[in-house]
Amino acid sequence: MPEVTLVEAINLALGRAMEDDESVVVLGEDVGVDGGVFRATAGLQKRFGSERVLDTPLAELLISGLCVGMAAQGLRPVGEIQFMGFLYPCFDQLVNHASRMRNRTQGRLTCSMVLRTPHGAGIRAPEHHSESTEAMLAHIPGLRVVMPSSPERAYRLLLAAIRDPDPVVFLEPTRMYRAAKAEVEDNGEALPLDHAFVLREGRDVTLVSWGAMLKETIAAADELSAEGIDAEVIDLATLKPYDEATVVSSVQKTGRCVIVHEAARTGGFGAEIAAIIAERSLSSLLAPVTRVTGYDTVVPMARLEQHYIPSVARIVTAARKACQFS
Amino acid sequence: MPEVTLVEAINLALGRAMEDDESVVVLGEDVGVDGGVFRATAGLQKRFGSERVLDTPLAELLISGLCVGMAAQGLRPVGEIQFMGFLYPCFDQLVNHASRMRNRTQGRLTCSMVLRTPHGAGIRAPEHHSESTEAMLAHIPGLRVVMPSSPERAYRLLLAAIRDPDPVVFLEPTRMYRAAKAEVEDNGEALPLDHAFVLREGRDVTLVSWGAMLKETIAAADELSAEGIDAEVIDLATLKPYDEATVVSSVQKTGRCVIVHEAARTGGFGAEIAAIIAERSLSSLLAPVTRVTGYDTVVPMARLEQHYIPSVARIVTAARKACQFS
Amino acid sequence: MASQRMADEGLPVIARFEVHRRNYLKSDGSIARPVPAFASDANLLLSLYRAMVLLRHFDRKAVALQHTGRLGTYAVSLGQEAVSVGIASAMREEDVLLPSYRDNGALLWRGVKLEEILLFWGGDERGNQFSGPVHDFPFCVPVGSQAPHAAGVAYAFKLRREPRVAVCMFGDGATSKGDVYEAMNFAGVHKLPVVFVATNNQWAISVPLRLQTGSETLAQKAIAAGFTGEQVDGNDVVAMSAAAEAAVAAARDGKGPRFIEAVTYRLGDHTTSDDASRYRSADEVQMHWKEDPIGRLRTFFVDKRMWSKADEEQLAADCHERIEAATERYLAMAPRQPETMFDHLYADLPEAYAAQRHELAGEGDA
Amino acid sequence: MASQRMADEGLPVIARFEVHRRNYLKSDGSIARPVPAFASDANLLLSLYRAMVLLRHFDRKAVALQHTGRLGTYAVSLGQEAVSVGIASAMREEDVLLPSYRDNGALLWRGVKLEEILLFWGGDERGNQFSGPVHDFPFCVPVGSQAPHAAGVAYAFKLRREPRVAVCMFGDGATSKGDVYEAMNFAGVHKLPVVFVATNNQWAISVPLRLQTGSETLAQKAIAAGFTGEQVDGNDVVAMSAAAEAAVAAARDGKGPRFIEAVTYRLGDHTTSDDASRYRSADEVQMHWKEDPIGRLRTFFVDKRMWSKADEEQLAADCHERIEAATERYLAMAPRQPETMFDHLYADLPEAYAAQRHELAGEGDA
Ligand SMILES: Cc1ncc(C[n+]2csc(CCOP(=O)(O)OP(=O)(O)O)c2C)c(N)n1
Ligand SMILES: Cc1ncc(C[n+]2csc(CCOP(=O)(O)OP(=O)(O)O)c2C)c(N)n1
Ligand SMILES: [Mg+2]
Ligand SMILES: [Mg+2]
Repeated sequence: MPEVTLVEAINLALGRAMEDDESVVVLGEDVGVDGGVFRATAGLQKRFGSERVLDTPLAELLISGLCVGMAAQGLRPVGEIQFMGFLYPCFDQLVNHASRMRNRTQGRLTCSMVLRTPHGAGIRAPEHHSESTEAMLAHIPGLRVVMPSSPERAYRLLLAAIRDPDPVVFLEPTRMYRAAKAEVEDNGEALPLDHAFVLREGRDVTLVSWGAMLKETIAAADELSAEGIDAEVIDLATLKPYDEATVVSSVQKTGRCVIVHEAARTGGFGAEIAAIIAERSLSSLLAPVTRVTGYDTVVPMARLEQHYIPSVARIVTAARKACQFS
Repeated sequence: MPEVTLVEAINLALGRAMEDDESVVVLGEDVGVDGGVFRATAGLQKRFGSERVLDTPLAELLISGLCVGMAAQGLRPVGEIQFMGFLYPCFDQLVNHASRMRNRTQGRLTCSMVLRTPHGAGIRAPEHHSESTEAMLAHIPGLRVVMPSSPERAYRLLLAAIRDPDPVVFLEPTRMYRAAKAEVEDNGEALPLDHAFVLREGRDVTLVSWGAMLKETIAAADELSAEGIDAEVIDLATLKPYDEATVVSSVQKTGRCVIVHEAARTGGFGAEIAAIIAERSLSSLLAPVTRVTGYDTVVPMARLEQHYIPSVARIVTAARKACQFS
Repeated sequence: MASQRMADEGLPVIARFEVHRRNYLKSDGSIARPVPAFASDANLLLSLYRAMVLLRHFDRKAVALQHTGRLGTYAVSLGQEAVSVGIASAMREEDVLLPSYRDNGALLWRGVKLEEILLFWGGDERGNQFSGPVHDFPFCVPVGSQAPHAAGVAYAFKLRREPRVAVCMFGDGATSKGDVYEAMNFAGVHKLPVVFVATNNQWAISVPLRLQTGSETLAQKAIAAGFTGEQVDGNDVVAMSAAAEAAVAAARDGKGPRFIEAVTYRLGDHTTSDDASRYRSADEVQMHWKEDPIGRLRTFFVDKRMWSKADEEQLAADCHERIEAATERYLAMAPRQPETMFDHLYADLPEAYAAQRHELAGEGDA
Repeated sequence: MASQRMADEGLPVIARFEVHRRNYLKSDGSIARPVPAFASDANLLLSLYRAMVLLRHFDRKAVALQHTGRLGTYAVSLGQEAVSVGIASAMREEDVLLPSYRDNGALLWRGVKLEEILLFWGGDERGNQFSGPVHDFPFCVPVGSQAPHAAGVAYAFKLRREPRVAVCMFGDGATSKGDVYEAMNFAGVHKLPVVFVATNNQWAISVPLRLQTGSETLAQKAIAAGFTGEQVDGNDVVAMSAAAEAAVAAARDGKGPRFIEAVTYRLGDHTTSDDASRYRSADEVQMHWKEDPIGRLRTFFVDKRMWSKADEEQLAADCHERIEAATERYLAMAPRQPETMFDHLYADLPEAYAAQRHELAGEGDA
């Protein structure tokens, strides 16, 4: 079994889904001949034709709205938005239509669609290419929000997203597209869409993160372990709905929690995790719940972006502080 | 001094701002001859002419984008979006441009603009007219998000918003437009844009809310007081940036906190408040921080909307529970 | 007539476009030009007439219900009945309608029940779970946002080689929205089987057409998307039906999308929440009553001795009866249980929200 | 030539439109039709030429910097130099430019320094704090989203009775975006002093024009907004400059907006992150080299004996020197201090974020 990168795993999942189910359609800018600006759709148009793998005009609102219409007709569209910074024109369709078509029509029309987009900074891309505003999406009832952090989870969660009968925004960790590499068996098996993954068990402190930040979070756990601090690492993976139980029971065990995300702190999804802990595990808490996050400012362009993204050192410091708290 | 409704207070503030500063321009659908679907701009076109009070084509993205362009030219546009459900097409302009024009150009171009929109359910309006997605906005760096809950604060915070050199989304509590009535002196005095208001002092539990939910929250405080529970009520009023200090010091005093908002719970702005408490006041907490919120579902249409909006009873129950916690 | 611009400097012309206008039945009930074949089918004309009259009676009832607190905000079709009825009359059951909030006439024609429409405007989602064609879309409230759906639906038809057509209806105001343009542009690229219908009733709430767009017609907006736009007398149900027939047939034949501008006038308030006297004169409205689509067709029938006063009274009585019966069924319908607001959120309610549903059901306490 | 559609059934025509095409200098350097007056000013033509050549040299350097890790993603203008240079040449200092990421040529003409452009593409916001006209907008990356800004800027001009013009530039891909349409439609309503320029280089990354729109020209998209669109040979800098002159003058005179479609071809990759050979043939590109805007103007000069080999060498040397000096200044510029990422977030940094700035400065620990 050869190793694949995360973006290759995405490609495998798309190919598998299209093979299995001819109602799956891939659409977006440059997804056809070009195979996508990150090559996530490479080869698909050749395999499945230009009707099922179609290059749309340059219009993100359109892409999301087409998905809603196609889905109402029983297709399973998978739209690609080139960068998360170009997802905002889709918000009207996501909030007002995709997420509530089933509810509005009491189940008569449904909306099985996926909108995929790269998430996060760190690849020295131009302005507006470094967004991580998953919290805005995770607040929308009726939507699912998913973010893998390994080739394996990318493959299996994307398959689950495509097969899910409801709309899913699938956020792909840009920094990991080529950096993460692992064996993935292309066997069509999916993972559940509302389970968090405990990537590493530990007794002293719970580190909760998602997407590309797992890399720094795991590295921090390694450093902490060298200091004798035993960190549990949770990949939340699905943000909407999210797996409260896994987070809460981990914190009940460790008594300490550090939440790590790349997005700006205020109103980030880390707040939700902290809130659920404050609500459900207060009496287990041995230290304040802290958030190690991007700053509350616009993500800077390439020259400063590394200062914006939470570092291993910031995570380690926060976890250490939590363990020393009294 | 006559009593005015909240929407009349908005109207007074707009008139005052336009009188004081001829760079203030009001734009939106039906803001002209019609005076706005809620009458917030009534009489303004007559007073200031159709160039300064202009009816735009039916295009919300356009309204927000025009504001950005006008502001870069030194005007102070005040755009009206008829209902919050129609604000989503503005997200691209808000996130990618309005909130970062100053930052992108290192201060060369700036964006002093206000986007006003009615917020919340409860007036038996049609589908898509009952949104309360302030949390999505409060996550955007560079933006200000403001929500008054009385005619006085509506007047003074709107004046502040218009005079502020940066972009402000001004959310107006629809249910209170005509229901709230009070004396307001039209003296042009503004309130600060990052202060929470302690509407009622108390020792036992802190109730934090904003916008129209203050009505139920205050009523709950009244009921609690009859039971001998002394609730402190905070109107957050500005969500971005928000006044951490007032919230935190209140909770440090009371040891208990219930957050009340109309928006869906998951990822709502209540999570941010709970998170800051879990981070900064853990040791003062005598009970879990709880959130009384709208449910994590699509706001239902008129027949069920009252079941969606948090009731006085739900708030009372939560506060009582917090006080009984041990 | 729009002038041709930029003919200066003798630069060569590389593209030319024309916009046509279609009308048959003049406002006085006389005939402007040879009517299309279908119009010689008296039964069809009568059924169009009956549908328009039913709609007008129904609107009146709905407004009365709203005024007495038994219905929410409601948008009447007064003066515009020929548009939605004419369009729907050209569609097949298997076609898909994507209507705006003012297109009741089209829904009724396609089999949605009166009480279902009341239920929707009464604030109950079950109104969208209607007895019309199962793939038809619910009323769209965010103006113009259903246009991309129409393109998506039409794309599905084309992909599956199904001879079906999507019909998307919206107002003059909607033609200012970027989503409508984006959808039309995409439809133009793929020659999709979709018909876009703009009901140009001259007003978007208080905003008159001249503040909505600088274009001489709405029909010409299709030129930007590379297909044909036609202007139609929207108060002439024969013209509306004929234009829709032509457009739907072309779309079904693989000839690509069409755009129809139906020129009409909103004789009533925008909705029951509106007071149109704030922004337009009674005279203006009065003048447009002369164009009334129902009156002119009645005159035509009467002139042809196809229709009597007794027929008219009978029709009114029938409408009344149907509407009253439907209203009773509507009013008798108990609201849903509060916790059902979770029942169609996802196909299966995630565990995370089950507790909230439970709380709402009053059975527990989340 | 676009055919006139829907002439069936003898329905009357209510509006007619034409699209013209402008060109003067053919690809072989000969003259197609009488050139406009300004083109007899040899110095002006030479300065246009110099600007195009500088841009081409600069692009080459920027790509080299990118390849060696000293610059971020960069978009060259290869083959399109006449568009941005020609447009800018018709603007006044007090006009406002709203450019796309590929309009370096216009910024340079307007006084932005080479090192400022490098700074921006090198990933430093200070590149947008440039020495060009103070009200000019920075490069717009989210395609088409600056079009509403252009309308807002032009509205401010009109409101204040200032004789200034906003010029908004974008690509063929951008013409599919709803924001561009919405902005054009608004400009049409108020006859705003704004010129929209679509650089039609046939490709939006890998998406060819035929998948972008079904319309025969981009120029005709202005018809939907009620104003004039003109197609221009975008490889003819004389035509570009003349078209821009005409449009800017009309806008300044209160005659309302204009739309210019500049037909050209992207000879290079989309950006340094792209590999165009994945989606188009070398033959196609080769064929378009014949249209090269720089080559044809040089031929014209040479034919008129206005330009020698020595002149060309001198120009190349000058460009080289300017570019090398600018590069050195760029490379010598230290990055900003990390905490400055908070300095232009708000006019005054709210207390809530001061602690974060402090943490970032390494002075404290938020
Ligand atoms: C996107 C959006 N913005 C604003 C509104 C509020 N609104 C409802 S109807 C309307 C006017 C619509 O005018 P038009 O498209 O001409 O349709 P008509 O009502 O005349 O049938 C407005 C502004 C809305 N429903 N959707
Ligand atoms: C809204 C948006 N979507 C996607 C992108 C990614 N992207 C950058 S350039 C480009 C193609 C633009 O094509 P065109 O408008 O023709 O301009 P050109 O690059 O040819 O000059 C795309 C899709 C973007 N920058 N903005
Ligand atoms: Mg209308
Ligand atoms: Mg292009």
